[in-house]
Amino acid sequence: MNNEFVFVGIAIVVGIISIVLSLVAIHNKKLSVAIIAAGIVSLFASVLYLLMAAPDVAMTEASIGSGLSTLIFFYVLNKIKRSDA
Amino acid sequence: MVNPIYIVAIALGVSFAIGVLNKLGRNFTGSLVLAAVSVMTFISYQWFAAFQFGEQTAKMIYTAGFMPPLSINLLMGHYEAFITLMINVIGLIGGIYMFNSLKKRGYNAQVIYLVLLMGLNVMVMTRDLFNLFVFLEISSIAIAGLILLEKGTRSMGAGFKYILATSIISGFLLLGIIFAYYFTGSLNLDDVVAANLSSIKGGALAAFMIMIAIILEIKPFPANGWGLDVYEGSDVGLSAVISGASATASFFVLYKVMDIAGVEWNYYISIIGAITFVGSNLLGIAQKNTRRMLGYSSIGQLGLLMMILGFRDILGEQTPYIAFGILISHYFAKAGLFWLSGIVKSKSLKGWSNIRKKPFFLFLMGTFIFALIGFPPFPSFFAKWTLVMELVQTGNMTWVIAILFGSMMEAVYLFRWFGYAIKGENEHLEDFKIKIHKITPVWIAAIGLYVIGYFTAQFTEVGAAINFIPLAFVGLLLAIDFLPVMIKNTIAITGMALHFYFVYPELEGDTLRLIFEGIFMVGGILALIAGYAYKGKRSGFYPVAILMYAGLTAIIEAGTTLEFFYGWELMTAGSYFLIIRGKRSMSHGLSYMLFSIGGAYALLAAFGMAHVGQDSFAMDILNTITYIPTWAYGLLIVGFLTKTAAVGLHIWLPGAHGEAESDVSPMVSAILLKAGVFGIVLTLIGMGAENNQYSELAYALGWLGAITALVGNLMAIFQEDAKRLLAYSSIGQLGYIVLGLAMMTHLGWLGGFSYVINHFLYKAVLFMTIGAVVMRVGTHNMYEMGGLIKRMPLAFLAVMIGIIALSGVPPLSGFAGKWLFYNAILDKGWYFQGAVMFFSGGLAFLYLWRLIHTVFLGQLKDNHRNVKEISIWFLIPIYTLIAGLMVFAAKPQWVLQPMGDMIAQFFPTGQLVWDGGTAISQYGYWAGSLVGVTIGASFVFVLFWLLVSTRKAHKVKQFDITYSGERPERPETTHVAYNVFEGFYQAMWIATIPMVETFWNRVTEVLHETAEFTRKIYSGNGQAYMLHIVFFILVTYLVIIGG
Amino acid sequence: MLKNILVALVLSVMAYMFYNAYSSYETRTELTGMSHHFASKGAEEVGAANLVTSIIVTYRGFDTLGEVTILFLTASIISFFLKLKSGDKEKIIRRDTSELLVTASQLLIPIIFMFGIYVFMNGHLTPGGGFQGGAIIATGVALMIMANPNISLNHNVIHWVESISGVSFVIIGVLGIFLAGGFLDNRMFSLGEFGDFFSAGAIPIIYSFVGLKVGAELSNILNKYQKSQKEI
Amino acid sequence: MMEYLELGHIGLIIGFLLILVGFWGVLTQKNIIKIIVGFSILNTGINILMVSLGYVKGKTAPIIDAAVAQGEGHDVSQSIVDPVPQALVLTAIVIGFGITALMLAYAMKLYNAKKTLEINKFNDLKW
Repeated sequence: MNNEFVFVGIAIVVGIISIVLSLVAIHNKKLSVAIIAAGIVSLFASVLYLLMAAPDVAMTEASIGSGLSTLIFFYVLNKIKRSDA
Repeated sequence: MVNPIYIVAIALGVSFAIGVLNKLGRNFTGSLVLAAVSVMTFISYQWFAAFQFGEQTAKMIYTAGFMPPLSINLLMGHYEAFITLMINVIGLIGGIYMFNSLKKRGYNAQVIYLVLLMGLNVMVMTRDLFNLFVFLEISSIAIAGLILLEKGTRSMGAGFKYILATSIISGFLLLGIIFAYYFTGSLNLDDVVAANLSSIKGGALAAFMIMIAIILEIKPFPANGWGLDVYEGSDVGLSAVISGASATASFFVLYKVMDIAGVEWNYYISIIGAITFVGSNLLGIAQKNTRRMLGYSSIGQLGLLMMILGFRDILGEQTPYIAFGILISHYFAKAGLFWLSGIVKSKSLKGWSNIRKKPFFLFLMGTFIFALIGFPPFPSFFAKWTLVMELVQTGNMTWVIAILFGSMMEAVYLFRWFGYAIKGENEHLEDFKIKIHKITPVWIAAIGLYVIGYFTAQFTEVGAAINFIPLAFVGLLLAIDFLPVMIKNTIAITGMALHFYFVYPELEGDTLRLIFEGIFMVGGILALIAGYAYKGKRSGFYPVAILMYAGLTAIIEAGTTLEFFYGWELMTAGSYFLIIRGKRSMSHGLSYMLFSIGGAYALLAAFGMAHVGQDSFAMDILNTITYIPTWAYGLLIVGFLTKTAAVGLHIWLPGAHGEAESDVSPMVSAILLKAGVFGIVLTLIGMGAENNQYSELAYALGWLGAITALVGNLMAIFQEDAKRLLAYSSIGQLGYIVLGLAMMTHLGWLGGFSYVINHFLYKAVLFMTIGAVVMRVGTHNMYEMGGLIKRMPLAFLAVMIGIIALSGVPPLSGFAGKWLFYNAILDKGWYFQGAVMFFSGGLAFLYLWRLIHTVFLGQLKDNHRNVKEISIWFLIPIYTLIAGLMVFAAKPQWVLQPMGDMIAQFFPTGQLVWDGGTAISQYGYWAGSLVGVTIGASFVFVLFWLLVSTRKAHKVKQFDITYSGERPERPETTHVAYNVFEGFYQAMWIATIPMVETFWNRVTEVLHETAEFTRKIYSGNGQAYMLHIVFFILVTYLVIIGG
Repeated sequence: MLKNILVALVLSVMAYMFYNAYSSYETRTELTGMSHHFASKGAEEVGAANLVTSIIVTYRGFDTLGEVTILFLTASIISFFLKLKSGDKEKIIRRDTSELLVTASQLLIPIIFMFGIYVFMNGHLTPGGGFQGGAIIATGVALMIMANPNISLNHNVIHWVESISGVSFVIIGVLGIFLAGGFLDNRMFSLGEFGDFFSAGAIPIIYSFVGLKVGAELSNILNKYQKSQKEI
Repeated sequence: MMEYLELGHIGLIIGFLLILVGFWGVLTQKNIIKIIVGFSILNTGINILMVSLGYVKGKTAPIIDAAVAQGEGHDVSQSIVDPVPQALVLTAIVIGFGITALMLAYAMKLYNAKKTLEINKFNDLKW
């Protein structure tokens, strides 16, 4: 029971942070910041999954959702920046 | 039976294996992909055949060996087999078509194509919601990839917008699915249906999200900009697959899923479908890009299908039949058109004039367009018929109006496009290469339409009664189109004669039908004889002429309203093609087509109303209409009046008849217009003939006839073009007929009928003669002719007799009609109408004399000094018809007596009494031969006196004119006939304001402007398209679920 | 700005819709429907300790096939989309790769690969499986590329792995029809002792193929992106 | 009030809010990369939502180990959360990744073509 309350507390904090970060991701002018923010949102989501007893999902989200996605985002960003130069 | 799971296994096995096998070359991988699709096609065909011809029952395939809902199951039922067959067939044919464009982009593109088809197959078969989502994504992604087959920013932009839109849609779908799972504890479609989501709190929302996502996949108006861009921007082969396979699959998914949402959704789906159908087709009008226009049309057709799906409770057992007819027509026709557009290459509508020298292309294009509009013998014709019948039956007139309006709009832009293709102004003809692998699929689609059309007809009892032999004859003529005129003409005439020979016994005793059949068949043969005058191949003439006659005879022989409507549409199609053969007749052809289609839809609706409460389609249900009968009869009359060119609906006629070829004008004027008359006769009989209960309708019709007579004759006076003069004169003459019939008395009908025969005889004579003269002198303008009596005396004589008959002076038969008419008017007491008639009869003289005076008398023009007498092939039918006129004049009782007996069936009172050759009415008597002799004698006397008195007159030579020392710049203006009615014009100019034309032009403009304005919402911005989607979803949400 | 207000309006309607959805939600206290069956019978029927795995690989294996296909599709599309135009030369990226990164990668990559393989081979027992393992392998590949941007990954290897694992996946699926209850049924082999490495029938084999295929596909995608960097 | 302070409800709220934020980004941002970021947030929101709907109060992960099994005869269904949504989310994540990768490839090529990422510049096809 106690455990549950701790979980709820963490979930609320994580939730608030990720919503704030998602707003940052949408509104920050710098694309790199936006991409990183979105990556962190995804990472926090995987924390939520862990709290909600979904370790498989958490692993997938962490590796694919926040890992590989962000990597590709940066490839593209890099490419665009470079062709600007 | 091969387990359908192998469709997936084979497609994926091959796709995955190609990753390694691609070393063997792109031709190999391409062939491998096609082979895989062939196997998939075979599997679905095998199931389809088992369902269709065997006793197979639906088979459930369980994956993983567990029962649903634990595992995913696929269903292979009758519909699934059919839809997957459709997908795979188009995948196979389209794969052949796209072989090179796929090859160019490498084995990856080939694999994506295969996976796309696999995804669509599974979408159709799966019974699991989440599985549906996964395979929907597969097909969306595959399409997003294949869009890139076409290089360039345009297609890339289209692809990106497509991904954005589908991502939003699939997001909603996923939300809906997970909530459905939350509420029902299952992902299996059947479980979710059984759980009745809409009864659970919050479940309705889940159902809403699933439904709206699936509906959005069908690209409803207006949230469909992304879909249109894809149709426009992608490779045409892909557009064909999207329209034929992907849209079909989405439609089936909607059918499958809609059970979860409860019955009230039927209504919403119909509304969304109706908005889509009408909206897309309206916007199609303003479209100048071929592919985008086809996209609008595709989306519109899917809207219609959605409507049908929504009506499924109303339509009951007929639903599959109707949906099948529309779906299969759209499937073949649209794919065919897309494929064609890939061969022709031109993106703008006008550029299609490229194909005008290629008859087979025109044939293919025509086939597809007529199939889309719903002409016979295509499946869509039977489907639309059944749809309207059922909807009217159940009191859904509003929906019928929406459907017919949308179809009308579709006809507008498709036929305009077809017009550009046949006779575009665009002179720079870019030639294009025809590759065998690209044209074969188009042919398969066209032939498929004909074959399936035939079987669709056989499927219903009423459709099976249709006689397809005349149509087969048309096909034969099409196949031998390469032969010279001589042979084809003989075959055509023989065919018609044989037909008449076989039909005659059936019609014996039915004088009414015999009269019209006689006009159609005998007149048709006579008009065809003139065809021998043409040299060369006269490509495309015979199939369409016979098509028209096939339609005409089908109308007469029709035992059911369906057969009648079938004949009516064939006749419309045939006459349209005949009319547009003329040199400058394209725009008139278009307006003819549109008025005809409008009229046909009025008939369709009326036939639907007649069917209400009467469990039959026999023609005699028209006699006992009980459902809003005034409207039904009114619609029938309006429908038929489009063909008789009553004032207001006449604007197509002068141009169409005037510009048609020399032997076509008599066909479309003397013969074709009678089809409308026949229809009106049937309607009036239906209204109760002597016991007419709709006197207000008949009264209105009478006035309409009188005004038409006036306007037609008035306008004829202003014409300088000999053929247009005759055309306007026809309008006037048809006005007489309508007025006579509308009187609803024995004498009125007798007058009307004698006009029917007379008009046929003399208008055929006049049109043929003038047409033949025009062929010789090369102009339509009367003031450019003159003195032709010396070169072509026989033609002169024919015209002379023709106008005597037309103007109704004794001794010829025209007088009989007039005499009967005035008797009838006195009898009926319609004095005002009578006065109008009398006045317009006088007007007729004002223009008729010009045919003689301007054309044949006066000075021969220099360039006509060597013209020959008109062709013998024209003279034969002309003088045969004149012989008919003479017989009618001498022995009117031969015709009028049996006619009177026939009319007496409907109007027993007030008959004419015959005393030998003398007709006696209460106002006097008329003895045809006596009048003839008297008048003939006085004529001879006058002629003799003239000859004697002008003995000393000297002949005026060509240049024996005083110019007062000046040479006029335009010598023809000195001709006495030039602008002869200047004074008359100044008095009557008000009548020449084309009010009717202005009205219709304004209608067109308003539609066009609406379309032009509305389509601006498709701003091309992907974000705006997403906003449209979200907007669509939320508005629908507020409407359906509300607060 | 006007557009933003419009969007805000639209989204408030959407928020209202979501509120309605939310208000119909009640905390779940027990498993119902099919999930109840999975929980109580799943271990016995399929023999995998990780129920998510048994659902993904067996019960809803058909979805997983589709999922693998989606990755395959994206990889295919990207590889013909981002293909260098013929005539374009690849440019050599001149960047000093840090000594540290190179050494670390040499050390790490084998470990990462091993870990990835471990994850998907134990998917039926512990959290993780084909997708996670595949992703981990792809991360290793990414590291490899990063350490040496000019490395040319051996396409053939990736393609062979991808192709063979894909085809095997399908073949095993078909075998399920003949040897067991249906397409992708894992019970074509004995379920073995519950909790053992060699248990749960074909699940470890299928998941391994999935892992290899996913790893190859993801690496393929990454590789294409990396190559596109070199486009002039 | 207290009954709403529970992981399922919180997850649901976070999910819905992220979806709304994602939509906001997708519908208002002009930069294509930002739009794609919006989509990935949207997807994350949907995934969180799905997992929340599968959550059963106070239960453990759906992996049958010693702690869950608690010996023979124990009904496992009493002690674990719903595994089905988790399986679905797994699929959804992978699909989402595929779509993101595809969108980004498009973004890159679109940028190459017009040297801009403004979405309203790509309206060659319209009306």
